[in-house]
Amino acid sequence: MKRTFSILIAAYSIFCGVANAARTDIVVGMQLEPPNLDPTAAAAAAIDEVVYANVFEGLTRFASDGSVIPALAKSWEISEDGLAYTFTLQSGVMFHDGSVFDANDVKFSLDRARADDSTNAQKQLFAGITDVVVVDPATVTLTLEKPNGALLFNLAWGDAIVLSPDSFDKAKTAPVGTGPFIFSKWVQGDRIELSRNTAYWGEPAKLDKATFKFISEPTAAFAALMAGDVDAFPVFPAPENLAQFDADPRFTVVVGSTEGETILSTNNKQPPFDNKLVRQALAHAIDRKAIVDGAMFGFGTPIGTHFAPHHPAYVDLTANSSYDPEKSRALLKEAGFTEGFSTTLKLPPPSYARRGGEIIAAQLRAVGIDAEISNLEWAQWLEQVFRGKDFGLTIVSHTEPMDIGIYAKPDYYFQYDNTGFQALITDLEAEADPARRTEMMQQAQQMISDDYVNGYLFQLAKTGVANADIVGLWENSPTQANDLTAVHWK
Amino acid sequence: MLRYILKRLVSLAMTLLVASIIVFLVIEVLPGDPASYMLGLNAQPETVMALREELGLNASKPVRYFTWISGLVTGDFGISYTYRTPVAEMIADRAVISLPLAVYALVLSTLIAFPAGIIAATRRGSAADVSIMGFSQLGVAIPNFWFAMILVTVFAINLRWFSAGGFPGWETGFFNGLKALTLPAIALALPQASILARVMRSSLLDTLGEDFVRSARAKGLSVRQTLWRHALRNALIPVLTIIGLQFSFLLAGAIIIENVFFLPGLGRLIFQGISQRDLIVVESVVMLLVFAVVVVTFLVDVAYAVADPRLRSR
Amino acid sequence: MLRHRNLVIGAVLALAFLLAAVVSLFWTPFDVAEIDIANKLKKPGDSIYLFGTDHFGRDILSMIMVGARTSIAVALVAVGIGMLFGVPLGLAAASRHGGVLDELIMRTNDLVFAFPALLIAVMITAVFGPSAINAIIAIGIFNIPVFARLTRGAALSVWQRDFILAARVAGKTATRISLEHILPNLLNLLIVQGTIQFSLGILAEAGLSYVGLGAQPPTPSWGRMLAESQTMISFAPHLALFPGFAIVLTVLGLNLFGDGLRDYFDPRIRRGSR
Amino acid sequence: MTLLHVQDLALSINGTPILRDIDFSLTAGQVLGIIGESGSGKSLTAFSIMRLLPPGSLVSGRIALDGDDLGARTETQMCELRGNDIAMIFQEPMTALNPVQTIGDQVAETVRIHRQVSRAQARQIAAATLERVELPNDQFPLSRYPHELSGGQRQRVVIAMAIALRPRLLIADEPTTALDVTTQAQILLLLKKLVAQDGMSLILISHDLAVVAHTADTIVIMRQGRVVEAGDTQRVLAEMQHPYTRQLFDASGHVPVRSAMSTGREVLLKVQGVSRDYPTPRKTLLGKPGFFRALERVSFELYRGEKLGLVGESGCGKSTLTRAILGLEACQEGSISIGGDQIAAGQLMPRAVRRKMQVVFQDPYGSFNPRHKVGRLVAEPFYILDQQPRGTARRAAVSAALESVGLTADDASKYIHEFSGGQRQRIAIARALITRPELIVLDEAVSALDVSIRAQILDLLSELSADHELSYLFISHDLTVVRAVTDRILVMKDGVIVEQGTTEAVFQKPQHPYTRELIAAVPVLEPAS
Repeated sequence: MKRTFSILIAAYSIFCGVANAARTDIVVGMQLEPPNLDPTAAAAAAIDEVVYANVFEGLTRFASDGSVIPALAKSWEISEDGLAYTFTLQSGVMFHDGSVFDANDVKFSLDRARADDSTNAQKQLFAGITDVVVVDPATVTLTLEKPNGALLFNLAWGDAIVLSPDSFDKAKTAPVGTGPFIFSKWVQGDRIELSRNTAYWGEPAKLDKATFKFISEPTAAFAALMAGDVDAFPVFPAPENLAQFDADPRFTVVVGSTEGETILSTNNKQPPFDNKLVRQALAHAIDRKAIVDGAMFGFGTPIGTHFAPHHPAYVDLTANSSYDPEKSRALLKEAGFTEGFSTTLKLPPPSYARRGGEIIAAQLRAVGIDAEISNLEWAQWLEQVFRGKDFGLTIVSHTEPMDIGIYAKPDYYFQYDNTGFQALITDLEAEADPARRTEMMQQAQQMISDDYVNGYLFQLAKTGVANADIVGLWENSPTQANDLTAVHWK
Repeated sequence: MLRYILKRLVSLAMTLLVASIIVFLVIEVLPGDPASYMLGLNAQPETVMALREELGLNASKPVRYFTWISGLVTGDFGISYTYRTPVAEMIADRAVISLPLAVYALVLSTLIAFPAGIIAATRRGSAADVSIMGFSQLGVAIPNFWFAMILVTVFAINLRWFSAGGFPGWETGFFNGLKALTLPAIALALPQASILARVMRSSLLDTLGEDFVRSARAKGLSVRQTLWRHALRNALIPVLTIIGLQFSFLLAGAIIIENVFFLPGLGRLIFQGISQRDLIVVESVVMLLVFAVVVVTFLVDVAYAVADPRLRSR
Repeated sequence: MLRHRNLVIGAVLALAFLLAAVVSLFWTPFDVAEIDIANKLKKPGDSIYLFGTDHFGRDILSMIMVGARTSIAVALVAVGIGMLFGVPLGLAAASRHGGVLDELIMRTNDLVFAFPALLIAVMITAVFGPSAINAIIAIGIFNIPVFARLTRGAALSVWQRDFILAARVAGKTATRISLEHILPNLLNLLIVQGTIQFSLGILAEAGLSYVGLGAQPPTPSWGRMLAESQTMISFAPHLALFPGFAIVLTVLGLNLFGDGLRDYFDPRIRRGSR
Repeated sequence: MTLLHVQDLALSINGTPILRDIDFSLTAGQVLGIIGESGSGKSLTAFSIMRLLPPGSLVSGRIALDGDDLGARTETQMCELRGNDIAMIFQEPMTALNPVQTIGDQVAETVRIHRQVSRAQARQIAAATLERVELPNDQFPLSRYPHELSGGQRQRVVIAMAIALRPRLLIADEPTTALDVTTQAQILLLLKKLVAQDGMSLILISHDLAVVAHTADTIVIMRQGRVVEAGDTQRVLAEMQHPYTRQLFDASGHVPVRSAMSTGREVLLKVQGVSRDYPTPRKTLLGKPGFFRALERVSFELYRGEKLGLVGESGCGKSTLTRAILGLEACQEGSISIGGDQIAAGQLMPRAVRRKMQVVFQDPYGSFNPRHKVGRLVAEPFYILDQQPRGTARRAAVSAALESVGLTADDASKYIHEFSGGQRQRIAIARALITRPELIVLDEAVSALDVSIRAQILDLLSELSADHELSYLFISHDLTVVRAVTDRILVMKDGVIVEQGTTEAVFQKPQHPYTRELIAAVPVLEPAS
């Protein structure tokens, strides 16, 4: 054994990873395999990570910095009352099967997503839309029941991409889109292959071939990168290995931001958490630094509210729930829990939850709260926690962009019911003026922070590893996507 | 002989039937719902219902059991909930990895175990015997997933002789495929070989103690001749059973190894299926594995009868 | 003499871990529940941590000790379940040899054997959620047919002996004979098989908790320690080595002990002629 | 001239001496008998000649075949010798053949390893040899497997393997011990014939003086690894210089002193038209299972105080009858009544009736639970009583029983493995006596014992019958013994009682041909003139 590992050390020094230059293909590693490839039919982030902006496009899209930019819609006009959006579409766009893209496809897609029997995972995005009118092949108008400042943003989601009525039913297994890459092959359980769309309407992709390889085990992922089986792992699952990659000249480690607010969700309706004092005690019992260091090996930005730090409207409220066990115990005493109490801590699979959970359980134990850990699969988590609301505490990262609105849903799994906040969000949705919006958002952040709705831990970092010779990969992930359009080798 | 086979076939069918019911029931009570899993956090209830309807999850249990089982019999395994592709195809894709892996591992373990066992038995008490038995003890004691971890670290990450895992597909050439399966096969084979070697040894020792071996010697056969002509064939009979058991074990027991080497095999398929609540896939694969086990056991019994004339008259 | 060496080495190894487990009930070098990020990933030997610390700064040695407790407890109870149900079933089957009961029991055994063990374990835990208890049940279930089959086989051969006839002439019932005459003659066999199953149980527990289906945190378990260390094996091998060796040595010890016992119980006299 | 010459042969295994200064020689074409009780080292002498000894054996002395010193030969050279010049056959025909090879192949193998002949030729020789051992090819084709043959037939195959190459010396180690009397006679006849035909020499090893006395020209008597007496058969039997020889001789033909033949006519056991069927496996998958009739309307009576013998060869239904009488299995037809209580067909025997009988089994090793102490073993039958004696009463009874069979009270606290075969059989008898039964069934009770031990047990039995006024049902395949101890006998064949009558009458003028055959087959040992 000992010898084995001296071999190991020796082997490190003799690493010489010079990949041959000017390659025109790439193998991108992903931890989860998409269940299918239709972003309009399932929530799995893995779907968007493969097809968003590569195979499928919508009217608008997210840029790498998170801003919303035109995609299939060249431009748009908004009526004064903010109830009508008229989109002018790109011309000369063709689906991969050669059929021509026009306004009817847009109408078809949006109507399909809004329909009663729709199986769109983000149906609420289209909630306000009353009608979709085809003005002419290159023009389409959306009418809303009330003004919605977030419409363009909503349309940028993967769930809003445009499908053709002739090929939408193939989307799950052999997607046909308008993007710069054409789906070519799916070896289930192993990989998906894309090839360049030579007839792309916009700036064509630089790579001929892109392969997404699915590696669920972090160790395997590490091994695969080290062995050169994979060129890039945009979301590398094991932060503990990043130091090694950083030290290794063959790789660059890209640490960016995500939309994932990682929080200690608290069941606000379940005693004792219906008591604000208890929630506040909870907040002060948590040492964010320990969690970020212990669970994420230092990657991740502490947050004090449910909002992305890189967002202009973000306010740093971490001080509001600073680590202070003494205060926490005092609060518990005040709330009448001198002996502390015990509760459940239900953890989904990701390592941020599993590791963070162990650390938090230990920290809570220190102030007298005994949190019994149970590790769940996603399916069980959805059943028990998300749907059944049968939990005291849980840890989960909310990766949807700009999702502070969930706090306005009293029946959302953490069951925060504050009419004041709900009103604020309603206004926010209606408000179009950027300055006012920012103000309202900050107000909202303050509100949930002061109510200690949940324990706010940290913003999930996007820890990517890639071969040093690759350029053009997204640094941040405003949405879950691996846009390969601009990617190429040095 | 024929009667015997027929009898075994009948009980085989019974086992499968009961097994299918158990599998169905167990899997049906799994908490969690494929539809809501697929639609995620922001899905609205009516959306979930719509999907359940689409997937045919709203039918009553008996109905679903019979559609499933009748499908199995006719070779139609149904459509995967999450992948929306025919389960049969998925299984086929995975089987072309799991099956060769199992066979590969079995071949390896046999190649190691037979000579080892024979040497140990014939040189009973010698240094060779002691060390072989010692190693086999070790082999049995090492958890194969741990062994796998070490294999990866040494041969894939450091020496870079093998790729760390994954499967390029047979279409990239037989040897690429074989190479990708080598480390996993070794990890699987080690404990199996150890067990097999031990069985081989003890079984051979028993046979060598039999009277007919003595009569063979009295005929003028040398020790070696006696071993090859008389002892071995008799000793193999119990060894057969173990090999049979091991094959079915390797087919299903590879689950963990497949994860370590991220091989898209049946084991991974089951884990995925369970975590995604792709019940129909899980049901079918489990059934398939049970089927494999039962059939192998049956074949072993038949092989018995072939190897041992005393059973033929049954 | 080889056989006695096995017995001794095995006993020593097994006892060592048993001892560690027992001691851990009262004392461990450090508190395994306490997380100390500042001291994470210490290498063996540096500072006060003999085996080093894990990614949460917990003392590996302490975790190994408590882990031993987990493994041994799970395996032991599982074997207990197997014997508790398996042996009576086997005895019953043998006493009604060829009868309906016999047939029923054996068929059920075949049925259980037909299921890949790990799968059932995975499903059981998927249904009831992962926990040490469910791991025990999962492993226990598969011990039942093992013991049932073994007991039946051995019991049948004892039933052939003349002293059973004598007992029957004395008008004793099958049940009574099974308990008075059959069982005592199976004890050695059962003890030996027991130790073997025990070691298998430890391997199984390790496997289950490796895939996250065993004892839940913060309770340390060898399998999970391996799983958690996996991503760090390249820069902190000790995380994977110590639990790994713990498993290997325990299992090795039990197997050697089992074999030793077997040889000890039956010195193979019936060799060569006659 | 002498073919084999053994000079002060000595053997030790792992240091413990087994054989010491063994000397004998064998003239070509003659038969040498080696006689001895178990543990006398007669088999190991044979194995020393073959040099097929267990590991750890150390041989000294000289073994010469035709003047050529076998000791000088290498293992390979010995291999050339075995099966070619010296061949050997063994006691246990059931296990002496490879179960997965046809008899043809196994006989042919002898030829093929020693002669450069084609497979076909080898098979021809094999066929011929099987004919010579009286296994005609039309009935026993080469393609038969051992399990398809009876014990006697298998022994013939073993012989065929041995003589295929017409060796100069054949060693037969207890070749007939495991066989029935009639078969034994045939096999012995065959061996004699072969010796005559091929001018082959034969070493016949046996525990049975009678068997050897009839066949051997010269005999060697062994005891505890030494030769006690050797020489021309007639002379040795006439002079009996060594006391052990005489002891052996007496024991073989031993007739225990008998209480006068009981005259009471009170029927103790009455068996009436008892039949017993066993189902045989179905021929077709769903066809009716067939039946094998093990007992065919068996009827007889046993009078109080009588010693009744039941003789017959293996498979004749003896043990089935025993089980029926003991009430272990109900019979399908007829009835059994003991001391007046009748048990009809299909009925289970009530404890009250069982109580009146006890049994002693053949195997002194298998008939005791090795995990119990003798005291508990002997007391086991008490279970059948309504109120079993407890505490001191129980212990007293056990001691009494043990003493009555010539053991001591404190043997009760020992385990069974501490006793010899003879002692165990005594314990078995003690166990049978302890409930003071009216009838004792002796199922081959002395068959597994050496002659001298057997003699003692027989004496014990007759003493006991005198003291406790017991009735015996004495079941055995050994006519000599039955003749020695019983008043009346029943002769059984294929589940039918073919003849019954007073022992003397039956032996003097047997009526049924089978009885004659049986009696003729018994090798009798009349003092040499």
